[in-house]
Amino acid sequence: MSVVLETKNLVKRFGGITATDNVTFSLPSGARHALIGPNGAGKTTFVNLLSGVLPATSGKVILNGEDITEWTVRDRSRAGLARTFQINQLYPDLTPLKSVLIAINERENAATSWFPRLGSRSDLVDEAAALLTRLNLGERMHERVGSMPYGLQRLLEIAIALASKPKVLLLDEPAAGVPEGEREQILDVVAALPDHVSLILIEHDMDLVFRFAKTLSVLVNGALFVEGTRDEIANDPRVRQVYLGEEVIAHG
Amino acid sequence: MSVVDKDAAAPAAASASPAAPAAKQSPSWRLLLDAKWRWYEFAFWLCAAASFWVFPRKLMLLSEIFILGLLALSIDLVLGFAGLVTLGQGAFFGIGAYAAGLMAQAGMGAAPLSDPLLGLLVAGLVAGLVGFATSFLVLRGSDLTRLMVTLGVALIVEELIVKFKDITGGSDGLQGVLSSPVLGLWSFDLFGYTAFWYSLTVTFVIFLFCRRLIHSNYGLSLLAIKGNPLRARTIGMPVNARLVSIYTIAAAIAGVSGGLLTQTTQFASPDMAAFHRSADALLILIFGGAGYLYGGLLGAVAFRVMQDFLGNITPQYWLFYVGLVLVLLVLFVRGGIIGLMMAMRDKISPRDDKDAGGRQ
Amino acid sequence: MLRRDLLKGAATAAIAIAAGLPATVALAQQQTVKVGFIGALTGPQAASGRQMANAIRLYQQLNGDTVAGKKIEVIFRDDTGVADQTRRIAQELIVNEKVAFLAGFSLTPLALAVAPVITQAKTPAIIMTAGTSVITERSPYFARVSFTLPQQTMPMAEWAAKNGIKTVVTLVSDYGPGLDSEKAFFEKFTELGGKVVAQLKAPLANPDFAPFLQRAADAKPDAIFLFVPGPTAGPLMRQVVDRGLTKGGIKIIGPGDITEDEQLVSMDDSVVGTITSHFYSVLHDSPLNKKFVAEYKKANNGARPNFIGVGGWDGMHAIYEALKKTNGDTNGDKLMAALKGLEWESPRGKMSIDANTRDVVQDVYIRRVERKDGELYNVEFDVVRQVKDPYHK
Amino acid sequence: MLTILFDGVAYGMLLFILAVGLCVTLGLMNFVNLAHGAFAMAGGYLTVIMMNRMGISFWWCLPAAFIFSALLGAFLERTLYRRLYDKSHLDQVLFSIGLIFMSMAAVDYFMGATQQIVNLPPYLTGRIEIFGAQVGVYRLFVIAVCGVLAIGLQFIIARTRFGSQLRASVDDGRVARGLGIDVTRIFSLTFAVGSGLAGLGGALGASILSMDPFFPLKYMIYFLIVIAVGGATTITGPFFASLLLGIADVGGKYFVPVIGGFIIYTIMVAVLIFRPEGLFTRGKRR
Repeated sequence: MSVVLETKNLVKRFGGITATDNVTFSLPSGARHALIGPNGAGKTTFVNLLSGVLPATSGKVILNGEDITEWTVRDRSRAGLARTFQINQLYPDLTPLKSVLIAINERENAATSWFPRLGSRSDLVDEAAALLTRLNLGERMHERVGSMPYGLQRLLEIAIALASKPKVLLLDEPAAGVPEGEREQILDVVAALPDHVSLILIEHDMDLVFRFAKTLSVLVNGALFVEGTRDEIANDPRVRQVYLGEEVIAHG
Repeated sequence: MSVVDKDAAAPAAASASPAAPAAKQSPSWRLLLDAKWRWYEFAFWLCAAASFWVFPRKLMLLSEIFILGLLALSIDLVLGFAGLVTLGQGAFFGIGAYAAGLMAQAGMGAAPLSDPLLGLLVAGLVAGLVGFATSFLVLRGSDLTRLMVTLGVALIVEELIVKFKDITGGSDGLQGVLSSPVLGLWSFDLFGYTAFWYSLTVTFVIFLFCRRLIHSNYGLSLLAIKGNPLRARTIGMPVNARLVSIYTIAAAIAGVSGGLLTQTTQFASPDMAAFHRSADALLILIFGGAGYLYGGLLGAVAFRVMQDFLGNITPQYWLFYVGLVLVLLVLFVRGGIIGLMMAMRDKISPRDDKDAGGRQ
Repeated sequence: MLRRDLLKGAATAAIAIAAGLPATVALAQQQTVKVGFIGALTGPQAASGRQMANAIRLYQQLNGDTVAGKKIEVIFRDDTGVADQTRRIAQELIVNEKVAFLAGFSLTPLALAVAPVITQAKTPAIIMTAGTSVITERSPYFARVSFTLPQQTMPMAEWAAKNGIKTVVTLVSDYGPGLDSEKAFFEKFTELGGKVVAQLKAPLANPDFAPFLQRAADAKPDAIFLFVPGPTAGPLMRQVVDRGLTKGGIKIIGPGDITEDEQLVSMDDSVVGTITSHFYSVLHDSPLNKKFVAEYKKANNGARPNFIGVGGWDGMHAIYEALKKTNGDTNGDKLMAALKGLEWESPRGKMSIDANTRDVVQDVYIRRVERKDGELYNVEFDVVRQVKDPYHK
Repeated sequence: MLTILFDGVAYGMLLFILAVGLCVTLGLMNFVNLAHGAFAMAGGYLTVIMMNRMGISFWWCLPAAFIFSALLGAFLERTLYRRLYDKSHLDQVLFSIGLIFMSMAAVDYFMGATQQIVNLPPYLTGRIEIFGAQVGVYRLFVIAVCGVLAIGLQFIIARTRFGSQLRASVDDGRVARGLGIDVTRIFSLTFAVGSGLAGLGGALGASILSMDPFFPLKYMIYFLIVIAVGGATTITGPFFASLLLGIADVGGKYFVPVIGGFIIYTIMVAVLIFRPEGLFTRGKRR
């Protein structure tokens, strides 16, 4: 299996705090990888470094063999790196159809066309509609996003990320805060993601993690604590200790 | 805009545009509906044209309203659709005013140099260039930062106009700005006939352009930036480039409106770039309702008519009542005049989706 | 008896009808002549617009509103001091109201903005305030009753040169009238052997004059020549005094705008001794002025009129006189012909409108600020008779 | 030379005294109160009336201006402003501009459009010599007042219980309420203090700038420049920004008068290009 995404000695400091501590990590293509760790372990910071929302203090991020450390969020996205956010980042005043179409337009370089009316590229619109239908949002694609139930908004968050046809998808707590009844829907969507998309999932919910991920990394205090397969991690006493809130054991 | 979505949701929605290959009820068809002309839009422009016969004594005021509305429309493009606040649109207005004025002056009132349409083109180009050059200043910072940076640019432009006396006439303004007849046929007359039709036509044409712009994929991407710039970036949108482009377009439009004012009033003065010009235009836009394209025009109509009406009753204290109206409007209405109209419509025929107002 | 009474009654009725008829006919014949006043009634220049408007109302109140059998109606409009508004209002007044005159104009650019309109419409426009020389050259339908800055400034330069002032620093606001004033002073003063050691220009929007005043003080001149627009004059004088310039023996001179009568009331003794040259002081000693000042105060809560108010008064007077001369004819060219060379006694003294330049010719007084009867006044102590604007050809 | 520096400091402090109230309402409460100048005008006109018409001592005018404007602010906060805290900034702009218009027309109606000049008591006028520089007594007085105010306010915000409650209320009103803080009262009080400071600024500035009905708009740009350059989250930020702007403006006009008019705007634009949140910010704003 080839590696799609890797980091080398990645460091992020905020003032005196080291949020990401010398992380060297690689993601094979087609991976179903979960990133876990206690609160404040630096999971979201790590994803922000990968997606370029935050600049790294030092170290490298490599996508498909290319050093993308200095790239903007936008360029990374166009290179096939998509993400969702822990806190919804949607367009509250638009509809799901438009939200997804925006991403497809960017992917297809159709967003600078200013004269043809919105909807005249019916191929792109149909693609957006199909994607929404696949994610069970088809019925409500003309509603105002801001007035939709939270669970559906989380789904839309994933739909928008998928619209750019990513090679690597970073899901930051996709089910966070979703009420029990709507949770299954999101899990189904995540489970049904196509194989060629490599996935990194950040999650607190161990049920979800173990059901979905084949491999895991545990972050503690910004550093990689342990890596391994689902079973290895599940049986690792150190991980248990971390999750039971015991004194943190320093890495190495 | 979702304002329009609501209409599309109505069962009575009209048939699809024949130009569209999309089947009825398909998602594309629904999107194409956004750009459909509504009856109230026709009504608005018909009223605008009819005002020529209804208020023959107020033609100069009406021309001024169109020009001001155009300026407010240019702010609407950046504020209402891309979410950038600016308090410096007067800079481009002033630059356009002087560009058109200098052109006309150079031609001594004769074509080709003094041709008004050529003057507008130059006004738009020059203002657009300056807009492009200064657009990089508005990409960072908070609303307050943007307000102050754009205001700063406008103040500097005004100072420059005053300083370069040899070209601009300094604080006395630029006189002797005579344009040749529009299209070689209609010269600017004392009654304001030409000024009226000229301003209305130019405003309408530019409005059509803006409307098209907004109802395109490009326009949708602007709404994305306004709605959530972080999200727009993470799906691969070149947000800064998009903002630069719309800021430049808006600057050019402001320049054209400035050029219109110079041509219809036959002079230019530094206060065309002054703070109050930018502030008035922004005020008028918020007053009318930002993010609907019509807010600036409606706001201009309402504001100027109110000012003219009150000013004739109490020339010294009209400002008090204008202030009162603003305060009441903010207290009791969301989204300016258009917000008020939509609230009234919802009251008459309530819809399920109450919050679909397109404003921020 | 009854019959006689009846007859008498009928006769009375007939007389009444006979007397009444011509009256109604006359009423129908008596047209209205409209005068469009455009001034800044709100905004930063509001004070000047109010003075003019007050004086115009006063003039009509004291002199009636009928001239040559026609009723004079003044339409007051506020342009907020913004030139394109002035221009639009002018056009509306001409086209809609068919005004015979425009009048007012608080600032030079506002007056200049209407030049093309009045030329096109052949409507006379009376400038009641704006003071840059060039205005009257921009349209043959301008006539001025206020002043021009060079006209006010040159006598100051002469007086300074004659009274032992050798070196002067000029400090003016950086706009048309300021530069006019600076130029006129420089030319006259150097011609007479004086030396202008520095020419300072402050931006129009400038809350603090400290750096300019300090520069002026550093040059250690015999006098500082100041000119700033009305609303800025008060704060500037305050800062001049605070800086102790007057105590250091430096004289403060300038055109009368800096010790303008209305604001002078609220200044304190520190401005006493300031020498200015100007065409009007409320203290001007003439019966007409005493009456004007008294009536103005009566009508405006005791507020003093100032030179702007006098401009409004005289503008109204010129309009009345011109109409008398044309016998009510409102043809623009005839009215202009009537205005040219018009001479009259104003509260400021004898004045006229130059037949060639249509600009004002008047006495310019040299005054010193003094306290009299508990209030500060500009006391006239010297005069240059019938000064014309030096820059008109 | 020293005199110029002193004048610059004094001008800066004048800017600061005018802007500090806005710093409280905009910076601390995140309310875009452009009508700030109207409260300053209220204080200024009160001083004019008390001193020139009633002959009351200047020393009484200052506290009176503060209290009067604070009461006015408290009243308006209760009746109007409170309803706008959760509205958008643009609505707040529209609303406060409306208030400015009304205040201008009202002052015009009652006081007339003429400039009103405040005549200081003689012992505050004139100049004294310090370190060889001629300094104006009144300017020295303004500097002293500003220094005291800046230190005092910074102390209140950073060190007192009220200050911490205020910061908590602004950062997250819901949580603050949960902690038992009376957010409504805190906001009312803060707004009143902000308005009072504006009034004090008007009273102190009146004798240098003089008062007219156009005051709130005429100086609005200057308040905003100070806040924008200094960053609105602290008191010290605008304080140093005022110093910087004052010294640069006065120095620039003294040494290179030709570009005098540009200096203050250019500084602002330059600062905001490099520090979009202002020179002195307390971390990232939400």
